[in-house]
Amino acid sequence: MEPIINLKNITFRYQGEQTRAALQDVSLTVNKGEWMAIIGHNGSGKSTLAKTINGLLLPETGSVSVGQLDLNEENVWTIRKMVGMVFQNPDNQFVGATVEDDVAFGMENQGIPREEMIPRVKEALEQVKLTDFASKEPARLSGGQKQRVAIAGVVALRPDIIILDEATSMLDPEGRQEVISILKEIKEKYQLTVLSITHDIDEAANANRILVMREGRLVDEGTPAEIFSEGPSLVEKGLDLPFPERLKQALKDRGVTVPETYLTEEGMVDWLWTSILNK
Amino acid sequence: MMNKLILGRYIPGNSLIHRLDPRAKLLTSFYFIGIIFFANNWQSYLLLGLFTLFCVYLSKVDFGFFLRGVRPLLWLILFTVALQVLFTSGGEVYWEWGVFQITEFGVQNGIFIFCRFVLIIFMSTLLTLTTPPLELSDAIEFILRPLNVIHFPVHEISLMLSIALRFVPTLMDETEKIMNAQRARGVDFSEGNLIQKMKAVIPLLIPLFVSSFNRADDLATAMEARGYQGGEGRTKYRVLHWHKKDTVSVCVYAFLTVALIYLRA
Amino acid sequence: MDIDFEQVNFTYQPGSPFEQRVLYNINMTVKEGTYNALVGHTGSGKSTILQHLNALLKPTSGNVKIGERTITSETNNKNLKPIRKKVGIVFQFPESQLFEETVGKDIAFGPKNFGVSEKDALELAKEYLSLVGLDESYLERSPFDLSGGQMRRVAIAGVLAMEPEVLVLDEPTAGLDPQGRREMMAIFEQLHQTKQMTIVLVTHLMDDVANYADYVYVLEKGQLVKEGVPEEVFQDVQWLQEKQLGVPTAAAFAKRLEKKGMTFKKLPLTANELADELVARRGESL
Amino acid sequence: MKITTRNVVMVALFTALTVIGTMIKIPLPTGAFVHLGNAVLLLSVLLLGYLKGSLAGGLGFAIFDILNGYAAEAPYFIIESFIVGAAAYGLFLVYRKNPTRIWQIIVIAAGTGIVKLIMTQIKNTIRQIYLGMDFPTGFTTAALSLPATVVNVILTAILVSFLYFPLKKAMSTVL
Ligand SMILES: Nc1ncnc2c1ncn2[C@@H]1O[C@H](COP(=O)(O)OP(=O)(O)OP(=O)(O)O)[C@@H](O)[C@H]1O
Ligand SMILES: Nc1ncnc2c1ncn2[C@@H]1O[C@H](COP(=O)(O)OP(=O)(O)OP(=O)(O)O)[C@@H](O)[C@H]1O
Ligand SMILES: [Mg+2]
Ligand SMILES: [Mg+2]
Repeated sequence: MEPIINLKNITFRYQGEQTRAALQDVSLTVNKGEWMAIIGHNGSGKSTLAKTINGLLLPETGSVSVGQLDLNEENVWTIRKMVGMVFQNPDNQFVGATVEDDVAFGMENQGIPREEMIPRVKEALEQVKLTDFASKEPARLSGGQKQRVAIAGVVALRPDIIILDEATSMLDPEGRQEVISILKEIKEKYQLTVLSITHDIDEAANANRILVMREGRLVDEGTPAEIFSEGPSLVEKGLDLPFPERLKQALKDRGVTVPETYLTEEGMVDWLWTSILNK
Repeated sequence: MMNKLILGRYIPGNSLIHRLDPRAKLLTSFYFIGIIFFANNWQSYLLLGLFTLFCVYLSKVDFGFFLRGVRPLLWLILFTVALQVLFTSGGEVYWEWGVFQITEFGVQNGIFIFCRFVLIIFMSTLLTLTTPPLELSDAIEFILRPLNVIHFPVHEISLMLSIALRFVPTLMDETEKIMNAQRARGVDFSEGNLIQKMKAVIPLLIPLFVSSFNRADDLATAMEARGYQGGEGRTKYRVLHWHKKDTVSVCVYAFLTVALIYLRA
Repeated sequence: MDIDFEQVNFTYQPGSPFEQRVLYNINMTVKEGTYNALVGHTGSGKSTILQHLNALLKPTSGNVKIGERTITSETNNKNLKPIRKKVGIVFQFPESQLFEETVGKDIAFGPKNFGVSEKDALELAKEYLSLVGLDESYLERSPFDLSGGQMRRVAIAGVLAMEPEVLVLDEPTAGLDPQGRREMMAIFEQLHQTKQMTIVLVTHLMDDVANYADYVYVLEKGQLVKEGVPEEVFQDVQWLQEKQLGVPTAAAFAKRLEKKGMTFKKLPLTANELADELVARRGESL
Repeated sequence: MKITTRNVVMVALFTALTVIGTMIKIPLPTGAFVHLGNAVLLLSVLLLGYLKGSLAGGLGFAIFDILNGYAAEAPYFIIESFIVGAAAYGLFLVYRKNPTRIWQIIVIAAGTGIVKLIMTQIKNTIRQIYLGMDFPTGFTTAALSLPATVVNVILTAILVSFLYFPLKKAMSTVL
């Protein structure tokens, strides 16, 4: 496994923020091709962490490297080329006047010739299934569609890493579903590394690894199975309980002995079937 | 108070006028407004009037939309015409009362002023009705481009224009939402005396500004994350295409100018 | 106070080229003291219905009876304040309506508009601020200084301080973290239980519907296509899934058990109901 | 001069706000309307500074005009914003960019308003002459339509005096 993002002992403090640093001594390695979810309460420092990765914020202490490059003033634009970001509010990241203009915005910034932009815009829009919307204005799109445009803008740049900062939290379930399934497709197709900040368990369940943040620190890390098996303490960490865990809890409250390990829905059905009902 | 998501008064269409290059439309519209100044007799006004009507016809936009463009200015037009009629002397006197008189020249000048006013409004309206806001902003960028030589920030200004246009519908939507929220909290935007009406605007404007600050902050972050670092070395996805019909339209204006100079007294 | 919709139709910008018909023949009754949920896809007209509940919008045809008042297309815009006072609406992302210098003043703004004296309004502000889980030290802070979740609470307190009889909530928990969401829903439940407040909740979260609502309306393309108590509405899991409306997680899970061969007389809607059912049937061979 | 991304975006958003302000109309008892565009322009200058604020106001008015069929006057409004903005900013400097009293804002708004009135008179006179009037008639016609602008100027002053302090504070907390 080849590491692609490396944070060492990052501390970050916002200007005028006296009480505590937004990030305190955070170290983190993300491997190539991984899907990593970051969870934690509102204000725990997730967005701040994401922004230090591509140099939108510069840490007080510690070092950041992406690919083989150390983040510094010289490399920052190269690193931003490698890291695509999708933010929370669909309205506040749409720069272009129409869908295709917005997809092209990042490429324009990199000085990619127009002849090359045209097929890339087309391909990216196909990828997010918005080909018919190329000339539409943002005001005519739903939230989910706007986020897909943002993803297309990232895809068009052929990055290695995509960071989603609560990209689905302002969407309705349908929009959320659209975005997640598109994301899965492009991750496979382009061999991307995904870092997704989320409060949504279904989204976190897609990850290979989950990181938990609290008050500016990384406090826990593990596979979804490991993290989800922690039961009710998960809520305090800023995530909902997956349904099988909730059911296990309810059964436990009723005096039923339940397995300690994490069960997926499938696993839960099997267990109930064999141990509870047909014993 | 406002129409949701209707920015400006562009009427989508596919007429010849709609398809003209926005640069051609913008430049010729201003040019036309410029040469109206040279009209000074019946013949020249007739020429410009027929030309304008012909353009209106070509645009295939319902004539009612043009009349609607005149309506808000109707009082100003009538007022101007009336004053002109009353203050001009010469020729036959039709009516007299104290210092006021209506004379032949007065009536004639009044009609001319009326024509100029209406022609200007029609041409401006034609531009608005047939050109999407975005194309206008592209055209403005192109026209400003020579100013790059004197280090005028053309790229930044056109980016400001296009971002502003992109955000107007979003903010209109937001305005409506905030108004509703404050109405639900007991604000009445249309009642009370003037000061009360002004006060009612505060709970609307402050949130609107604050949300714009937030949006600006988010947007700047998103742009930098997408590699934006100013205009240098940037390429452009949007380009305008100048076609033969645009050249022809410019030639038509040249003819119009010649004809106008020939006809004028 | 009941709110009654009779044959309500609504069109935005009627008579213009941009006219858009949004509500079709809506008949519904929000009974005093009930907890109602309104669900449906984006653009199905939920927010449009909500705005009829306090006469922010007037029906294009049909009428809405709000307590004693009847609102029709003819109704004058004057004298609607008593209605606005009785029906409090928390809009989507209500933090965007904050504007005062301090949290206290902002919460007091609504009550003051309805004629409560400055002093009493500030008392109300204090009371409702603590109800939404923020202590008094926040009263003097600028609302723009707070985190998103705290701003949301302040905005909700601003509506609650009007002491409405009917509380209307348009996706009040969108964008909050799970704990915040839970706490928020618990506050509304408490108001419903202790003050018998009538509640109308718009949500996409079927688990919230299952947990809290007495009655559900399903809206599709401006028409009410289903209504009833949650137990009934959620029985038809297949229909709901076809319409991509979502079902409570417990019901969906029970459906999986049904596929295996277990049968339910009535689909359970919450983890607790399912657990009860399972425990009751422990060891039963099916 | 390098213009930062943040400044580009701020001017763009204030431009959009000016357009919105111009669209919001408050009915007067006489049946006429005043719009809030001038208030937004003045606030832009006070909050963003001279160049950025005037640019935002000017672009906002120009966009509004072009989109609503008054294209002929659009270029003028950009110039007007910079001149009116200069008056506002000049008075703002008198208070060392930090007015602390409402009356100081009213002084700024009143001074700005006078310049606005002068500009309007000049513009309208030129328009009337362009339309074919001689100077005295044009000047008179323009002067007779000035009272509407006076009302606008007074209301702008009232509004800005309500809004400046809260917005300044909000801007410093939000950003
Ligand atoms: N621009 C800023 N200036 C000052 N403090 C800030 C700023 N942005 C965030 N903070 C503070 O830094 C801390 C971490 O914030 P951050 O936005 O990273 O949290 P988060 O985990 O992303 O939260 P959320 O789930 O709400 O998005 C919080 O205490 C927040 O108040
Ligand atoms: N002010 C308006 N003018 C014109 N059309 C509108 C207006 N507000 C809403 N609409 C349209 O009415 C329809 C219903 O909108 P509404 O906001 O009621 O839906 P909703 O069910 O609340 O959706 P969401 O879940 O996205 O909030 C949509 O098609 C919308 O575009
Ligand atoms: Mg965040
Ligand atoms: Mg809605």
